[in-house]
Amino acid sequence: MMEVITSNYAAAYAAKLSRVEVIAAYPITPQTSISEKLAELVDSGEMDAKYIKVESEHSAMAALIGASHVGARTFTATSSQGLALMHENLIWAAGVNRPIVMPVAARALSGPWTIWSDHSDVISERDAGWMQFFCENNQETLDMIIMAYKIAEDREIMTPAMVIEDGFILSHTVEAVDMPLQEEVDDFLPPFDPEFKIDFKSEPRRYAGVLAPDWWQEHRYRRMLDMERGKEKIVEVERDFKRRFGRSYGGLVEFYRCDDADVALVIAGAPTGTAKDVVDEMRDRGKKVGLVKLRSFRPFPGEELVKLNDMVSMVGVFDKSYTMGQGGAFFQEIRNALYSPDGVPIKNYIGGLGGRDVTKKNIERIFEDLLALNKEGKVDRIIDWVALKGGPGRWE
Amino acid sequence: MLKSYKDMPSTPVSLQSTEDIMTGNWRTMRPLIDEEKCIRCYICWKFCPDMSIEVEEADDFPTVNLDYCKGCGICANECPKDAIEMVREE
Amino acid sequence: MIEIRFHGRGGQGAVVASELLARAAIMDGMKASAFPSFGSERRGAPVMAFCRIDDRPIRIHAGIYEPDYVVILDAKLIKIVNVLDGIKEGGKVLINSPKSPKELGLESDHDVFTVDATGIALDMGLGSMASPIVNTAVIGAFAAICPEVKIENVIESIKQAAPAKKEQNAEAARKAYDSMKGAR
Amino acid sequence: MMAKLPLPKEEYLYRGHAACPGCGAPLAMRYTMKALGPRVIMNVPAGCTAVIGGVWPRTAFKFDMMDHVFESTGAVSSGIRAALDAKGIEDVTVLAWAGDGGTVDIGLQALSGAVDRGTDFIYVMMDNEAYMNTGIQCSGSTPIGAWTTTTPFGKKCEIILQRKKKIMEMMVANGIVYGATVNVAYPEDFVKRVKKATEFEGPKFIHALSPCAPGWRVDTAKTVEVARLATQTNMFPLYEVEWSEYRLTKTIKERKPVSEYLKTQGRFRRVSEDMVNRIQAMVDEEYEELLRKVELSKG
Repeated sequence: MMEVITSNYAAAYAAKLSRVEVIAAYPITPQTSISEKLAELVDSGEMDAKYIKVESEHSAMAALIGASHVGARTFTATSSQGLALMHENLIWAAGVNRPIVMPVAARALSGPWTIWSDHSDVISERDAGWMQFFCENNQETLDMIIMAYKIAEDREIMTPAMVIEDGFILSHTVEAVDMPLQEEVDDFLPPFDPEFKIDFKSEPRRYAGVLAPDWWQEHRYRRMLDMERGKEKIVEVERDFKRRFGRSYGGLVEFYRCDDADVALVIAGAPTGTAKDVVDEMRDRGKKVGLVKLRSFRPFPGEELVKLNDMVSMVGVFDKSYTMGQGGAFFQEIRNALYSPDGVPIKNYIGGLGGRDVTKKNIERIFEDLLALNKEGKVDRIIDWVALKGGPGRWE
Repeated sequence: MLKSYKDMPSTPVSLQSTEDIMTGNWRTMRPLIDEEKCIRCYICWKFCPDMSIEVEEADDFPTVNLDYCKGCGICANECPKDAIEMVREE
Repeated sequence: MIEIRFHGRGGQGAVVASELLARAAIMDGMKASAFPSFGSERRGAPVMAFCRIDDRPIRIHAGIYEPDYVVILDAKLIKIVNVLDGIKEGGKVLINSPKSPKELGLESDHDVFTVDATGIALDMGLGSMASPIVNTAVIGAFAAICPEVKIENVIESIKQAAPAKKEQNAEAARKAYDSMKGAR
Repeated sequence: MMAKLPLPKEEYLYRGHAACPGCGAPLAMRYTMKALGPRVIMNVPAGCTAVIGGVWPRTAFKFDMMDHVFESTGAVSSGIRAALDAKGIEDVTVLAWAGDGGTVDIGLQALSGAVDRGTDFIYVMMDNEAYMNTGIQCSGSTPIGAWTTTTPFGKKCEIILQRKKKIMEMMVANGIVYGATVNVAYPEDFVKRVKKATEFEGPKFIHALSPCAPGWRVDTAKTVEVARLATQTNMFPLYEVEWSEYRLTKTIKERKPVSEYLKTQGRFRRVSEDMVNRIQAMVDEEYEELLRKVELSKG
């Protein structure tokens, strides 16, 4: 059934379709309407879940960790400061294998105040041990949450997942979203059945107790393996999803018109669709440009991205965040992945910070910059800030 | 037997009790119960933080489980009949 | 692709208008998206909302800077914000006002239309004199000046998704549409 | 005469746990679990109990429990209860078990939230009156005059005028359905109070005084005796609160002066005679206040 809804509502409906059992929610812009919609669905009886009103995001995550140990499928949503406040419990949830799924309406981290979108909140949590999936549109938000449960709850993975929707740009935009039927989702996503849970049937256990240096490193190795297995699982689950629902998104990364491209731009989240339009228009004008949509940042698809060395002769990476003292996070990691004696030159473009619109013109300029540099065979600067007031004139 | 990371459970959960940890070797003093003085009130049992004062059956005299007794001396201090003496370990 | 920009005040329903319009287009088999000007909206403050309609999937997630249509829910905004900013050549403007475009003094190279949405809304018991709910009447009138949008779909969209008083809102859209006879 | 154990026999802690000799915490845990039995899910933040429970792959607990971060105790309990409700499991006690620092300081927000939410659980605050696990740092529950590694007295030996937070009052104001102060020196009462807590649905708060030999600077053999003195001097009176009705659960016939309590412990060594008098006056005043509440509750 086709619904005309925001990405936030898509996320709430995805939780309902996934038969989430425990929700803990705390309001924060631009995530709030997810929590409100879920409260509405629980209130009306459309959704059979326990809704915990918590006094902070830190407690929201804590409550879900507790509930998950008892074998409940759990859900919350947050943004920005809320995600930062959760930080400690995010790491805990991943460390003790709680497969919580959480949409993040990505928003800049404040100081001074901002409520607008970029990826700095989620990038700050790249080391939290969560899977991180970026969504391009509202349909993908809905589909990805349902898929994320299947991936996260796999007994071989048992790793929590963030499903990232750009704040406002997706969270508050209405689009047509094809709503799968409950029976179809039930058939796709079985109930949460972890190997270890408190059910008073197995012998009593201590969960998440002290782990000393003699086994800590092995514990971390196991968690690494959990995350690594996610790479194959994502592709496998998506294949199954496509078979049942007719939609798929390209696995860990989607290569869009890269086959005979001279240059390619790597991008994630809501600007992806805008960039696809730009690629099509430039292709119509004979410009050989391609796009790489980074869907999964964690696990990081290095093996996929390294193919770019053989596909194109120059790569740009667009980051909607900046890591102080270093550069864009996507850029740093992709440059590492592509590194080899014959690796192609790679350049970082920073933009869309704190709600700055990422326009078609911005992206077209990036491609033109890349095409011009490609002729010279090397990049001029490692990092350019796009549409920076007072920056290089070509962005005006 | 835990030898490799492969032997760890899929999620960090405990696998066994602490009972193979012999906390008795922390001890410098050990309690000696004088059954002549003991009135079997079991106050020593009640106040032992280490569950090392044991009472097998009703009416039995309490005994000390030296595998675990840490030698704190609460039992001796709380005994209303001074029936427990703390003596230095050999 | 056609791009529409709504100007209103916080609480007037510009965002809902953009969403209902997107819904109406989708009902017709078109693709559409709608979004507000992002931020913390305060009652009475000038706000914008946007809508895109196309027969191909809409992938762009960027702002609208060169709209084909500008829809103004409150004529007083003309003096406060540059409502014609970036409007395409040959673009159309719809203003909620009982006055004619000429009376409003809106000098423009564009086609300017007016509709008395406030009057219609009040007739239908939508909102109060102080804050009439004009959004549904306005999109009814919009259907009269935009060939891509059919009034039947606008009415159906309102009946499905208007937050309250669905029938009265649908009727307001119909009346506003009918009042625009000269425009078609 | 048939000799009989003064408490239920069943133990829910394994021997070999890692508490210091003479520690009050395992006593508090023994008494609590003797009252509750095995159908319990306990959640424990950072603190002594997390260490007492042993190191992986071992556990010192014979019942299901989970560890979690320091400040999340109340929230984790709410999550456990919600999951039990979602699964339709009704006869399980959710037991939150935290230290004083984890309760009155860093965990106060989540605890307040859990009480506000009406979470059906028993929260036991195991109060040893400082951050003992990290090596005796001052907490909001450290009594006035007590030495810790983070309460510098200065050259003039000035006592930091920090009064112990009245956590029970805060919890009553917050909306607990039942509260009680208990003391490991009074095990029968301890078990009775925890049992009584299970009769109420909603948030229950047990404030348990639990001595710490290294932190209080007392001999390991004397911990129970010193804890008993806390109640005998009215430093730590035993009472319960049902909704907002107060009742004394232990009446001290001959109240001892606080100096008798203070002088038993090295942590109060630097308290001057003048300060002892002030502490006595403070204790008297607070006890009077408690009696007034008890009287009002009778009305």
